[in-house]
Amino acid sequence: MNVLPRGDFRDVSLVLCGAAGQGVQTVEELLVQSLHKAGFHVFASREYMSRIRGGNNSTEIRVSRDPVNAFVDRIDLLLPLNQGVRENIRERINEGTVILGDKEELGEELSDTSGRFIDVDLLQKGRDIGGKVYVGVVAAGIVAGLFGIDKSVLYGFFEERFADREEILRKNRRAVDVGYETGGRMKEESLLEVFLPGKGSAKGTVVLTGTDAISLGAVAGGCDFVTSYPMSPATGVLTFMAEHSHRFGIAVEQAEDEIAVINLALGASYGGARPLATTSGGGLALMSEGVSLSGATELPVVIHVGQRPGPATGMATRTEQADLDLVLHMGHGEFPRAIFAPGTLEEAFYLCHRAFNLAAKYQIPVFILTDQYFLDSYYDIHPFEIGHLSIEKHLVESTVDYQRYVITEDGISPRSVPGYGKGMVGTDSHEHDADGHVQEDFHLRKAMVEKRLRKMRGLRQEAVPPTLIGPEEYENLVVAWGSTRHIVEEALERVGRDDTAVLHFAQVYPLSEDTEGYLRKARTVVAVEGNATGQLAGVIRRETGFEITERILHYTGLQISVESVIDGLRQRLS
Amino acid sequence: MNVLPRGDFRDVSLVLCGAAGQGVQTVEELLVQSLHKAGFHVFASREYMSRIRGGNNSTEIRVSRDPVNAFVDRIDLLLPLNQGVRENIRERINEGTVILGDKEELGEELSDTSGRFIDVDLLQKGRDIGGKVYVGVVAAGIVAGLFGIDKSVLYGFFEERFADREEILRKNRRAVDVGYETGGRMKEESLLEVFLPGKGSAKGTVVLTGTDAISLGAVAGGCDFVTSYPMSPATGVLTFMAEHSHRFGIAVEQAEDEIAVINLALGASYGGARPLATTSGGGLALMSEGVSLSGATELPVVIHVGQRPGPATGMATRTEQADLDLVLHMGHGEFPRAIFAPGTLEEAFYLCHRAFNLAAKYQIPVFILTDQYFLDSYYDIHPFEIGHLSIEKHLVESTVDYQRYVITEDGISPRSVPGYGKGMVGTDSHEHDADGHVQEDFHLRKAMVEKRLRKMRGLRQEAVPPTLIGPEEYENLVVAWGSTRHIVEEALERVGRDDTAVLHFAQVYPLSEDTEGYLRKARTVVAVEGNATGQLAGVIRRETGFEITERILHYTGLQISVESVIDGLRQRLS
Amino acid sequence: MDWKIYDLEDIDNQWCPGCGDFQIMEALKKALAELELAPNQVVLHSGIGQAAKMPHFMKGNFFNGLHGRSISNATGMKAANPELTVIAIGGDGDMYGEGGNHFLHTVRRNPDITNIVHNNMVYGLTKGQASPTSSIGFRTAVQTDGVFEEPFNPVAVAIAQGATFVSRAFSGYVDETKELIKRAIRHKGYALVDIFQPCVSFNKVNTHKWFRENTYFLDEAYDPSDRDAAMRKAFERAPYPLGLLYSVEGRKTFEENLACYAEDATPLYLRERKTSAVLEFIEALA
Amino acid sequence: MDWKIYDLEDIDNQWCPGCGDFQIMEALKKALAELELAPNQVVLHSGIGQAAKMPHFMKGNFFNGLHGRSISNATGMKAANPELTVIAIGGDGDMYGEGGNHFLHTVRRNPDITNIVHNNMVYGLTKGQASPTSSIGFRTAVQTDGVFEEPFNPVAVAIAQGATFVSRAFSGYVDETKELIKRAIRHKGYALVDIFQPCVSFNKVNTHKWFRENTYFLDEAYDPSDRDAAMRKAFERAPYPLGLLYSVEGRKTFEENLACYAEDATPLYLRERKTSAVLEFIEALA
Ligand SMILES: Cc1ncc(C[n+]2csc(CCOP(=O)(O)OP(=O)(O)O)c2C)c(N)n1
Ligand SMILES: Cc1ncc(C[n+]2csc(CCOP(=O)(O)OP(=O)(O)O)c2C)c(N)n1
Ligand code: SF4
Ligand code: SF4
Ligand SMILES: [Mg+2]
Ligand SMILES: [Mg+2]
Repeated sequence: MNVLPRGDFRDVSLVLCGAAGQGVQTVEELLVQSLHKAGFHVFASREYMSRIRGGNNSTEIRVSRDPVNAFVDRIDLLLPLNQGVRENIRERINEGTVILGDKEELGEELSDTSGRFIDVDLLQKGRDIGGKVYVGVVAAGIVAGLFGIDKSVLYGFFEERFADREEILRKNRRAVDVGYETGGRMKEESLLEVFLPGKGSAKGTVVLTGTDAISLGAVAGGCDFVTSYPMSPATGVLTFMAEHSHRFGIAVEQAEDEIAVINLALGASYGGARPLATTSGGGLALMSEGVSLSGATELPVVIHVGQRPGPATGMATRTEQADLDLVLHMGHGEFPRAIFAPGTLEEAFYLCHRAFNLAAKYQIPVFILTDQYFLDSYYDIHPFEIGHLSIEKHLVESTVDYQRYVITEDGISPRSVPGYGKGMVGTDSHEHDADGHVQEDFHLRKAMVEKRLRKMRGLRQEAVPPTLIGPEEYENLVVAWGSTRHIVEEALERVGRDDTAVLHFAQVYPLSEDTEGYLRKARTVVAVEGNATGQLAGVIRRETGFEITERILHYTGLQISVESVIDGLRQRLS
Repeated sequence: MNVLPRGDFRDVSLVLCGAAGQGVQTVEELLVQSLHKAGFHVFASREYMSRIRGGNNSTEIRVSRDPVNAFVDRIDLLLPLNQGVRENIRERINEGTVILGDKEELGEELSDTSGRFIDVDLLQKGRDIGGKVYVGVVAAGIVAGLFGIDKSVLYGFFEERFADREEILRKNRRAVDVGYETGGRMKEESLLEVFLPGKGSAKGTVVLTGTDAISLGAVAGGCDFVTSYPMSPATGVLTFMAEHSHRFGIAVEQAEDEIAVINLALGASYGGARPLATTSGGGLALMSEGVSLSGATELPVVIHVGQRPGPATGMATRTEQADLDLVLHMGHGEFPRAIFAPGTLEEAFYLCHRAFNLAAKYQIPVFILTDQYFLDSYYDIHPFEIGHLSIEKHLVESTVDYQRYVITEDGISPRSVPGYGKGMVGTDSHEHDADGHVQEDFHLRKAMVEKRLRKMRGLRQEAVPPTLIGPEEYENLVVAWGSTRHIVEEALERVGRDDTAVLHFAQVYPLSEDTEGYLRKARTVVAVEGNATGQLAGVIRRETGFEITERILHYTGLQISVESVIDGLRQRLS
Repeated sequence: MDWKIYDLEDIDNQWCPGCGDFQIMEALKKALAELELAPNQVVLHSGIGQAAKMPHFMKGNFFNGLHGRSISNATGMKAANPELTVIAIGGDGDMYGEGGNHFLHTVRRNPDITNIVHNNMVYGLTKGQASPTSSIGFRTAVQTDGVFEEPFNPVAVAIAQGATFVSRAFSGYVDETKELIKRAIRHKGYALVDIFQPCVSFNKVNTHKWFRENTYFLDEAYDPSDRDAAMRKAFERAPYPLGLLYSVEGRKTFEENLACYAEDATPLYLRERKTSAVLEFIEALA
Repeated sequence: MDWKIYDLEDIDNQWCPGCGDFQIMEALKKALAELELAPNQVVLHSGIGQAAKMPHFMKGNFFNGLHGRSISNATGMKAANPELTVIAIGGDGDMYGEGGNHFLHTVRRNPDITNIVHNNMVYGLTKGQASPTSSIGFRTAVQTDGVFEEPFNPVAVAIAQGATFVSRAFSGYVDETKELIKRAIRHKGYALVDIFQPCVSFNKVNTHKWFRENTYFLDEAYDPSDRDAAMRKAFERAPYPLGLLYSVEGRKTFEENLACYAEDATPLYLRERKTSAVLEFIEALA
């Protein structure tokens, strides 16, 4: 008898895989929604190939009575809907893995693995109902049955979609029923059982992706102008904003290229909008000159960067954390900026909101660094608290003698926009005087450079401190940033050491002033990064002098798993 | 009586200034060529406004019996040819400055300075000869007379230019004569005398600009393909290559934008050419994605970056050293690169040659960082020794089963080009297999990342070590890079401390392995940089952990002077 | 309105004496004044080049951005605040070289902006290299064997891309240029005014005299709504036709197509987003 | 030559079943084979997109570069080695969107390359956003209110920019497409082959059927050397003309204009630069 969860695990990790365009995504949505509606906490993460049809993609769904939000290698239940299961999945199959598959589809495909194969005639069942399209629903029905979800929840999913297509609706209901029966029989036949008793605590939570959280944060931050050129994995934010553009009154435009994206955004910013640009590595690189323009003109802009593996085209639909150095140094010349790298959905929302206010206050480019893993993963959280959030415009009405670039103590010149008041607003990409007019005055140059750079003081003071997770009195410190937060947290929990804490950076530049203190307190510091050169460690060394020699670096194109972090930590912590 | 050189100086610093388009440049060339032909060592450096006509520009010409090659604030002899002398020149006038000017042109303009004004009726003299255009030549004649240069040298200058325009030639000769007489009279009347006895050692030397040295180095390095989009101060290299394209068989093309520049270059590189791109900050920023393409495809390319102040348009014709961080981190994703920053004309030539071989060997982008000061300045040097230089192609003939990206120990895969051999050459911007075909294989991904980054080992071993100038046993070390080398050297000489040495970096990435040793040996380290944030100091700290807290940073748009370095050092060295 | 209202005090104009840029600025100032637009209702966008320095020499709100990017800035500005009059100014290198892609696609997007291009057939500010509109055979320090590229044809490309106002002027004719600019500003949608402009310092071929001798005005009978005829005119070379080559009215502008203006014409900076709306939205997800 | 020589073994073709890309690849392979070109004499350049994956599915030298930049890579390649046959392949987004400026200026430059554009009026690889050639009203997840931009007209723009070979095909007609590609490759200079290609996954409007019903072949009587006529054809929409719209011979290519080929036709990689020449040059300065 196979009973899940296995061992001392408290969750079941279910992996669906199949070819693109074969309905796997529907199965995924059906399962996640139903499991969540049934009260379970869910986490789902997708990995997919850069193609529209065929190939083989997978989704991991973790189901638990407790909150769950990190990617694991462990597969408890594998549902291969098509043949051609790829190596990255095969490698994760071990003796504990139950494979629910159809030999008719798979042939001998997974029989050479150590997993426990349960042959189910999914194809035949699908055909009996009405065709291959129902195979996935039958499979989902089996899972739902095993987890003991009320059938009506699954029915509801289809009722919403096919309200007026009776025949299709009926067949899907039938597929659910067949799946349930099959699942039931497995239990009866002592083949497989899922044992997650009692209610989960997921009631009142909402399931959101990283893309949703970033987009909602932008909306909450007053974003009213979105430009982008499609690029995985950052397109989702564009799509979200387009979908809700009427609801929130947002100007959304797909531009001809990323240079237009940033220049449209800066033009809009000059006009008083709160623009967002969303892009990935190559598109970001193309905005380099435009970011420098934001620096020179002191025009606020928020840039969301969904990282993926480079260099160049790299792996278009995969994940990596290798654009921190680029974001930190892009644009010629010297000017202030801020960079966030949220690790949780909440951070994504609140920091994205904050980014718009910060950009407006300091009149700088602010970056939000995410990655494919973060954007495409989803889990349930309590709805954001937003009563206390405000949208700070930091705009002044101009008088007749208004000057855009007045030199001030904190480096911030009161900003107006054309049409707002009696004055005029001059903005210039050259070195300029207070009116924004080009001047070749070397004292003025020096003063303006210093004025702009003085903003770093305020930015540093306002920097979001890193989050310490674990004991205040630690011997070892695990440094992470961005999307690895939950993964590192879970790894550490499992390693179970009370002498070790996690220090997670959701703001990676400028670094909060207490950074060095945290690091120096530890005997051993280990950095976990999704890149090959240790970019955050590099920034930390440049800024604080502290060298992190122990590093767990991951750059396969897939997100690092809880298990890999555990292995890495076991090797590095004495 | 005013006698030059003054005090214990061994050279005369002469500054010409006048409006753009008013013949100042002719005077400059006439003087530099004549003084050099007469056996003097000369150094000249220009600063000019971003406009075609009017305004006020200046050239400093230093004349000495010993080699001279650095910018000083000191003005011994000022020749203001037009009114409107700018503040940056006025500030440099002191009691020792002799001003040779015409009150008719200048009015009371410079009378409020502490300089010693000698009124000469240049305008009247010019008009007498044939017009305002001769004013400058008369002035040059005065200087030539004061320096005791043979008149025939000046005549020769005009004979070359106006061989077939008798009348103009005659008038210019006359202007020289008038200048000579005037100069002679000044001496007789004990108004002004220049005393630089004996012959200079400049015989056999050639006068070259930084632009010349870079361009010649490229030619020596086998450069056969040049693309660029005009941008000050990097256009000169393009112009040089265009001028000599037939002589050396070079393809030269001005592209529609900088993105085309880098992609034309990479296409040519793929085809087997040795391409050079030349640009400045904004154009460089636009090449960011293309540089990443060089990284992914492993296509060699050399990029010359003439730095100017940013951000954005900044000061188009001015100088700065603020694009090191950009060059080091531009392009998304992670890949190796090398960065040179020559400090002397010889370094410019040899390192540019080396850049082409290094790019070909490691199949990477190699950058040459110069700046407006370096490119536009000129002085005399002994012709480069080039017998020992070779052009290393690092190409192999392909066999039928040729694979472009074979994984090797040193990270370098033998490179062929299309048409060279029986095989085919595949090149790809995605993560790819040995054939260059796109593959979503996570083990391959890891292996390819590591292969590419392994090249850093070789690059580090081959890195040009920094040059130590001064005592081997130093207490204090002055760190500099790029164009400030001669300036820092001269400053230190004048400060006259035998406990202090200069460590100059002509390669700024990767840093040579002995860097840290040099730094740790010193009690005090001072960095001199032409930027506001201490970019080399940042790189050094990131790479070695060594923090340089003492910094002399200059970011006015003008090059730092010997005097500013002296002041800075006096304050910082106990 | 007196056009001197557009004068800026104490400026050090950086153009060369005799440059056609002065006349274009005069035409622009007069056009704005005659349209009774106050300087603070006007936004001048420009890139980098001699032409692009214009906003530093006359009054108005201005955003002097990067080389080649000003029409994108201008489009963004107009979308943020459609109440203002937005003009993008630059040279032939700026708009057709570095900025070529934005030119192509801004035409398609059709924001209600006026695009003034000082077409001097050379790169002025960078000292005389060929521009996209330089004639074949034009020799420079870079094009040492003479230009061999086919000259860029901005008016033909604009028409091909569906522009609704395509015109050409010569700086030497200030009054006619002014009138064309006025029409362009009044036109709803993207309006191109390509203006021949002699560069006295670097273009010794296409001089004041040359332009006078190699241009002519479209006559009264010419129908600018006939696209085929416009295209034929657009292909004419030396003598080049001057005037309004092509124009149709009625196409919706970029701004009008944006969701944010579907129900509300308020400029974006004057709006308030209610956080409660966001909350409602999130709660609806649950 | 058997066109199967262009087959690549063991490939996992990533295109969707039924996609027009397959037919274009077939046409290209056949064209190359019929021209008796060996795969190692052919260089395939491409950008990023579904179309641009072509070099991974067929034989030949290839440089699969960045989105939008392949014609610049191809131009550089051709200049480095004019002996090879150089083809640049990409989608409508690649060539006309991101790469619009290179399209504009490569036409002017006239390198001897063939530019094949899979025009499916949509962004395939990024899952169905509008492309520059999408029709007005086309709805997508981003263009939620439908496209409002005037569609990009590649053939008209190419003619306006002085292209010497401008043609249009439909992937559904493999033979005709093949013939057009052959002519394009044989043409000396830049040759555009814009190919209508149904994207079965994301473009439910411009389908196989739609293209068949909304295109026609130019007839025998059509004279492709008449530019005015070509321009009128270029403006035609639904039904769109297929075939060679415009072509003239005799213009010098980019490579032919380069100084390095003035006296020597050797590809650059086979040349040796003598350091002595550099030395002489420097010594002459003294
Ligand atoms: C990205 C970038 N590349 C190059 C330049 C240098 N640049 C400044 S103006 C200019 C061309 C000017 O020509 P045009 O636009 O025709 O204007 P004009 O000076 O002739 O009026 C160039 C190439 C720049 N500022 N930015
Ligand atoms: C600089 C950059 N921006 C965006 C992308 C993402 N991207 C890849 S393909 C593509 C568009 C594909 O459309 P098209 O060129 O028409 O080719 P198709 O897939 O339709 O054949 C985009 C936007 C990218 N790779 N690089
Ligand atoms: S360089 Fe030419 S375009 Fe520029 S101001 Fe002078 S004359 Fe006018
Ligand atoms: S997405 Fe469209 S263009 Fe791409 S392969 Fe599929 S059908 Fe073809
Ligand atoms: Mg121009
Ligand atoms: Mg497409």
